[in-house]
Amino acid sequence: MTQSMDYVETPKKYVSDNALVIGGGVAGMQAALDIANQGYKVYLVEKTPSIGGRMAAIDKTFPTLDCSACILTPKLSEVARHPNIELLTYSEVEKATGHEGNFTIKIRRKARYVHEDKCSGCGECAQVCPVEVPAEFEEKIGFRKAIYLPFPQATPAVYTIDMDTCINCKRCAKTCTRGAIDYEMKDKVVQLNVGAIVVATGYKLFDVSVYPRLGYGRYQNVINAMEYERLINAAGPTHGHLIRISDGKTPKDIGFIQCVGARDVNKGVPYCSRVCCMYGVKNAVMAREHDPEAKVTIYYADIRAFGKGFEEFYEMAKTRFGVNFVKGRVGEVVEDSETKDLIIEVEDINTAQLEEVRHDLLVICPGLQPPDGLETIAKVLKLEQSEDGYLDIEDTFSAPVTTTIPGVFTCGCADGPKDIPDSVTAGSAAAMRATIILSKAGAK
Amino acid sequence: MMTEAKATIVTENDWEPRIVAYCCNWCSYAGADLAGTSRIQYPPNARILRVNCTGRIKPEFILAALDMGADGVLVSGCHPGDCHYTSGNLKARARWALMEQVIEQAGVNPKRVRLQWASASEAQIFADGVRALVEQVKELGPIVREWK
Amino acid sequence: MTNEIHTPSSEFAREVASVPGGEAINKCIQCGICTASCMVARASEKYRPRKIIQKILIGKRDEVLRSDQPWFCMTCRMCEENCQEGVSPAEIFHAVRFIAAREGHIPNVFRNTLDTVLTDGWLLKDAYSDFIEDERDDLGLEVDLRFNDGFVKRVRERYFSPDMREAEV
Amino acid sequence: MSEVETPRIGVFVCHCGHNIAGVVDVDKVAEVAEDMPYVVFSTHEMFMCADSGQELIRQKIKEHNLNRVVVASCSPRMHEPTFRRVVEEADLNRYLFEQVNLREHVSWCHMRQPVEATEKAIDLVRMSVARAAKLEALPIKKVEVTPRTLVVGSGIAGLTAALDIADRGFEVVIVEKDKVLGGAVAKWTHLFPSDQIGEQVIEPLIDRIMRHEKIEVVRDSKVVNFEGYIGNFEVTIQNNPTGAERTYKVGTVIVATGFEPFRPIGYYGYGESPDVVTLAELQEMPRQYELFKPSDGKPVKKIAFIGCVGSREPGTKGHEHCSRHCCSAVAKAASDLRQRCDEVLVLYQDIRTYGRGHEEMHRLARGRNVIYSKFPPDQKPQVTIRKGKVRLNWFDVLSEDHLQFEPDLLVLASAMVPPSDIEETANLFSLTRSADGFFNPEHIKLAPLTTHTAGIMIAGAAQAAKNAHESAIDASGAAAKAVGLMARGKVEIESTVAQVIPELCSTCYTCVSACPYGAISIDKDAKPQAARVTEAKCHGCGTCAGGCPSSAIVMLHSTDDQILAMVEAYLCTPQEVTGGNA
Amino acid sequence: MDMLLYRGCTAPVRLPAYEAATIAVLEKLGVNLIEFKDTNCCGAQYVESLSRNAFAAMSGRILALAEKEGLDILAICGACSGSLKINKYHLDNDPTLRDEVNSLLADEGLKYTGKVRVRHLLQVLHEDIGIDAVERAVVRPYDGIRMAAHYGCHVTRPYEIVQVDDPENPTILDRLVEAVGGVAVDYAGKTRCCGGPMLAMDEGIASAIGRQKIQNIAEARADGLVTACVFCDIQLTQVQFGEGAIDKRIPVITIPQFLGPALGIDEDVLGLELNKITPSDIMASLQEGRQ
Repeated sequence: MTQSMDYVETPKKYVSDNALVIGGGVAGMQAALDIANQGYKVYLVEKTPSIGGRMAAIDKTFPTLDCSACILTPKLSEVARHPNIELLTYSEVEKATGHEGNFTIKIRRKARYVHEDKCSGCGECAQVCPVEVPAEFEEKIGFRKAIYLPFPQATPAVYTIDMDTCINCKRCAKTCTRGAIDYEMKDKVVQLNVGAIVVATGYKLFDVSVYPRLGYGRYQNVINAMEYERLINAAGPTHGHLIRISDGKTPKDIGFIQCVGARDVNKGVPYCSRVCCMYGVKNAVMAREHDPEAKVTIYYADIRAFGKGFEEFYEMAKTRFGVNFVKGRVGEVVEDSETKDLIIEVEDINTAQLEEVRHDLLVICPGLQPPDGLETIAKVLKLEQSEDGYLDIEDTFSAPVTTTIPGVFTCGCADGPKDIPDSVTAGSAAAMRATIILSKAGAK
Repeated sequence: MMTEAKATIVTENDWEPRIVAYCCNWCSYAGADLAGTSRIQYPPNARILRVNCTGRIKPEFILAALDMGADGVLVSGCHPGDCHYTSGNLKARARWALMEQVIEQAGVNPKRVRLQWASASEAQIFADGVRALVEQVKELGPIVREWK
Repeated sequence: MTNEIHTPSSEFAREVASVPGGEAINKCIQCGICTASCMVARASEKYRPRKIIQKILIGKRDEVLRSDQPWFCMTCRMCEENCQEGVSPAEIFHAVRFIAAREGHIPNVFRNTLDTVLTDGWLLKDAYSDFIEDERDDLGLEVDLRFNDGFVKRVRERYFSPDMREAEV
Repeated sequence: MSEVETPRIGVFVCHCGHNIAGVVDVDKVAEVAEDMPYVVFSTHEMFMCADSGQELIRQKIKEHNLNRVVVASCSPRMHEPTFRRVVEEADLNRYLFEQVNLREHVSWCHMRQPVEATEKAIDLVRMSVARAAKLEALPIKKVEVTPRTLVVGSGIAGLTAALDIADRGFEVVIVEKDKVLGGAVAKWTHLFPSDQIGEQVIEPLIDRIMRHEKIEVVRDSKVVNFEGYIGNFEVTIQNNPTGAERTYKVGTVIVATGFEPFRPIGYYGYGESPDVVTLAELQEMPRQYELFKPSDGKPVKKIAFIGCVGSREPGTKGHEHCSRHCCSAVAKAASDLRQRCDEVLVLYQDIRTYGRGHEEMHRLARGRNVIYSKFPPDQKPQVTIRKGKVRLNWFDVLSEDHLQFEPDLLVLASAMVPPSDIEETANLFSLTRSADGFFNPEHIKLAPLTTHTAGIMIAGAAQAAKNAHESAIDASGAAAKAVGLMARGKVEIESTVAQVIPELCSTCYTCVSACPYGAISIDKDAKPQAARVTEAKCHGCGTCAGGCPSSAIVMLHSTDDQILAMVEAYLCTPQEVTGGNA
Repeated sequence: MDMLLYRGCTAPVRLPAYEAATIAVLEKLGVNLIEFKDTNCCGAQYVESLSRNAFAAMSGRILALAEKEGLDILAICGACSGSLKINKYHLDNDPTLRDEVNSLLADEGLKYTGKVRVRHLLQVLHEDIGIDAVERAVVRPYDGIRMAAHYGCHVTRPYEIVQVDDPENPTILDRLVEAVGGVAVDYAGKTRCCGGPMLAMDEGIASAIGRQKIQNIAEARADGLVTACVFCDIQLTQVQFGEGAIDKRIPVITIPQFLGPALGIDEDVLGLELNKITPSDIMASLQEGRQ
């Protein structure tokens, strides 16, 4: 291989041509696929029992209203079946040493109490499990068993026992004809040698209960956008029937509140979260689609419909779907204690009128934040984080997916909020930069 | 090609036009997909057949459909100049004029067939096209009355 | 809304920013959360804190200083608590009031009350009746309130014009 | 048919959660399908695409010895590859799979007509079953991929993609129509969010490009001919001044042709006064401390920006989109210039400083006393030019005041629009375009960098309005796609090409002239003479077959027989079985 | 613990019972309040709006007096505690302002150096005494009387300066209510202003704001309303009289008046009979001795 002067190599520096991808959301999956498609081995580490990330829980995607699970599922199976990808789900990176071209990684494989190679995903175990707990995947609106598959398309389709809630009745073990269940299973630590690392740890939704004025956590009919996604999802806890938590009634007048936990210097989230406007518009459109009679209003500061097809979608939401847009941030939400309706205060900036509006359901559209585990991973990998908690990148233009440590790349929301296409693109980009390093190992 | 129409003749009141719609894969079929994802509602009378390009559509396909009892035929493709295969739709357009004459000679009102251009992003145009043809055909009545 | 055509200028905003309390004026992004949090705005159609701030930002100095609007703020600071950009309309209106006061635009009620306070040293000297004295006595409270009225005279001398027509910031 | 066997068709109807089953009576569809010709098995399932659904198909193929599979679910544009793979895993040729679109074409567009929707669904299944019975297995063809990529355009996207591919060890040919490399970014002075000027960003890239042994730079030239198929493209590049042509073989292509700043003739006095410029023109003004008026060279003391010029205009084709970069770019330029001017104004509709570091730019501008004023979308600012002076009149929504301003320089944040020759580029590479005029990606969510033409990628502003940072990420991503194909060495291609039945050919040349790819010629050596298809050149459009008067051309997987079988199944099935009309 | 009681202008004249109840309750809980002589108005609102220096001087003198005594200040009025805290904040952080004020104070031999703390009654109850201690001191708990809490804007905002409770979701009053056997009632617009500061500019608006508050409290079916600010107490009482007032009045009671009886303090000492809307129903909910 011929290289320019910049690339004089120290012998033995580039030892491994395997890659590690941390995070099995859509960005991490894409990065893994694009590295694996070049013929390199990829370890894809995901801390939850299944890959798929946030996208798996979303109902529809903007701006085309494609059903999220439908477009994600092929990717899930592509990743799972790829000969060059080894899935390490329910696992976390514990230690990392080394440098670009030669990292040594220790990974804790948390005990699932179900042997991955024996479980066929038939689900008989969950049927007999007597324990029901609120399901994380359903935003705790729905329930799961103590032995569970997080969602129907979970990949790998392997059950996991949640030992915190398991009552050790052993019914599942008795039912499992394949003998896959093992209560004695212990965490395992595996060691890997990789040449490049891609961090794709995603995001967490801002906890909007820190805005008491908006009533989330206090009023039942104030829900967040992720809960809404599950409520309108056919595979969700209500089989896609949008209802009010307080009384199970179908809401007829829904308000969406934007810019909560985003663009707020007082709550440590000064940046714009990029996706909330559009997912808000999308959810509003879906509300009208679920019930064309329903009145739907979005309260916003600026509608940031900046991506491909976004402005057109925003326009369509106004004109064809009849979503009502009010420019103005909501000052206060108050519950009518009788009806459990919500009354909001907002100034319509376009008319300078202060309006008191009654809704029977309010959906708060929270901004994104770095996920809880990012700090740990940053520490393990010695990556720098910005004040806002996201990973720092080396250069905006020449190294937009490179972290401050050579050989470690970032994509998806690890270095800032992104929508799906931008996450996927960054995943491919991180893969590209990672494989440049991996290819040097081939040079020997 | 001209097989006898096997369709049962139905009474005036129940009658709903039956439309065969040939759509190219790259523009109009995608446009119809977008109409779906955008939840644009249009009459359910058309049955879409996917072909790679409108250039693939033989005049016989249209004649056969009418012959077998279709009340209308829609051909929908990429805008001229935008063909995924560069120029297939231009051939389709060139054949169209001739085709209309043939249909007329066979005693069928050429208003029963419609050629339209709808790109992958023009879901509304696609849906409007279906609606327009359905309404047109409803005015003309069932095809069995005119086919010679 | 006025039909007069105004030429926007940042001068007034800079002036407000130079007065203590007014520094954050430029942080306002006009989201309207202040108006939506304001009890006065709910009770009165004419009071829109967001709009006043925009008028400051585009430099409508005279209109703002001559109006009674900046004096409507109760300084309950609900807006300040809710503002996502770190703006305190209450503080800004104080800064505006200082400037207005300096130029003699002071609502009478403020001027009169100020006069009382700076004469008696406290607000309710005239209202302190024998009847209330008895009440206090019954409650075992000190009857002689012993407010100091000397200091306020020096305050008045130093910071206000003799006729209270204007205040020095 | 290559193999004569009785069709044994399995029909699988998908609920897609509530998406289909909420409107269409899937139970009934599956039940009716059971009685259709050659159907030996029919069922319905929550998610056919899920692992469990896929397993069901594989299992039933084995169990019922199925040799044709019909899945009635979503658009084949979405899941055809998935299900083709599934049937292949059960040892069934992928071309023996047929998909019915019950979601996009039925449940989602007839949501309030469940009865009619169910009837339509049944018809569509019947049609596909009829077609399935006539499907034939086709060979799976693999071709080598030439390990070289053509990069079209040398803006930040093109340069970045070229470097990545070359650094990875593959050859690149980069073609640029201009004399100089670097595109728009090279000329721009107010980049964001990092405080760099374009030159500083682009120069090091060009430097590396020029020294890279794997990269061949072809400047002042354009692609004049492009043919072939994934892995095996042949591209002819013509030098602009000399007209000399050269042909390259490449395996993959990255189209990074960028954008053009919209020249807003007729907007806000643009073209009437030299002191009305676009944001792009401002960006290209020499970077020096003082800014001078283009009209008389006097220092600029007052500037106004107007946002959304030629963007966000619903109903105006090609201008409906948001140009994405302008709000942040304006904030950056405004805050930079504020320090050199007395007054800077930004007139806007919405402020879309969406990215990390962008909102901060907006705050910085405001913090420097840039005045932001919102105008109503239906009442745009008025510009009058009198005696060379630019005067702006508008209504400020926020203060409800009528405002007037006489800027020394009026900057229009004009739209990012596709380059004027994009249609030519689209035709050359068989790319489709979306409503914004830019190229359409293969899938807007999950495949934003690939196109419907296998082997051709898009990056940067060729796909949609984007800023430099986003374009650079796109470029690396597109490079990964190209490298993925080249690293594998071989790729599968579609077998759906045209075939001539020589006995029926009358050598009328209709097909020869119809073929857009020159894939058909008359084989003069054959006896009798007959048309012949060069399969490698055939893209499978079927225009030849559509025109052949003798039905001598068979379009594989789209035969006359297969198509007419569908028509017949729809129209010639007795009504009582369909349960009514349409 | 000794503290100076800064009673302000309004409490001694308009709400002396609050003053008396505070002294009695705090005494019971181990805080000795000392008469604060020779003070002046803190300058709230009127001076505040007209001159920052004058405002700082007026509050600054009070702070300097306390510093001379070597004791912290207890303020029972929201406006006073707000003024004193805001000016303390400015004087502590702005040396120029401090020099300016001190130059004026020098005539009296006073000097403010930043050594004094200003405490609102709620802080003393919550931090210095502790809600647990209040609960332990209860001898006659209430039997689930439903009380709504009104905190007072200047008591809790701006948090960066006043440092009392969570301004968006304050709980101290509610916890105090619960500590003595009451039920804290949540109601719409809990953190909203009482409207009091508006009285000067526009009485109509002020009353509308206050009445809205009372209405919200009525809708939450509260038996009474506890306050921690002189102005709020007076305003929320006043709006229940006159035109436009609601039919059934809700007793308004200051927090020490509410705590007092439960701690075994005689009702006469707490001045309950002076309350304009009689809190007799509230008192009726008191249970017999606990032990």
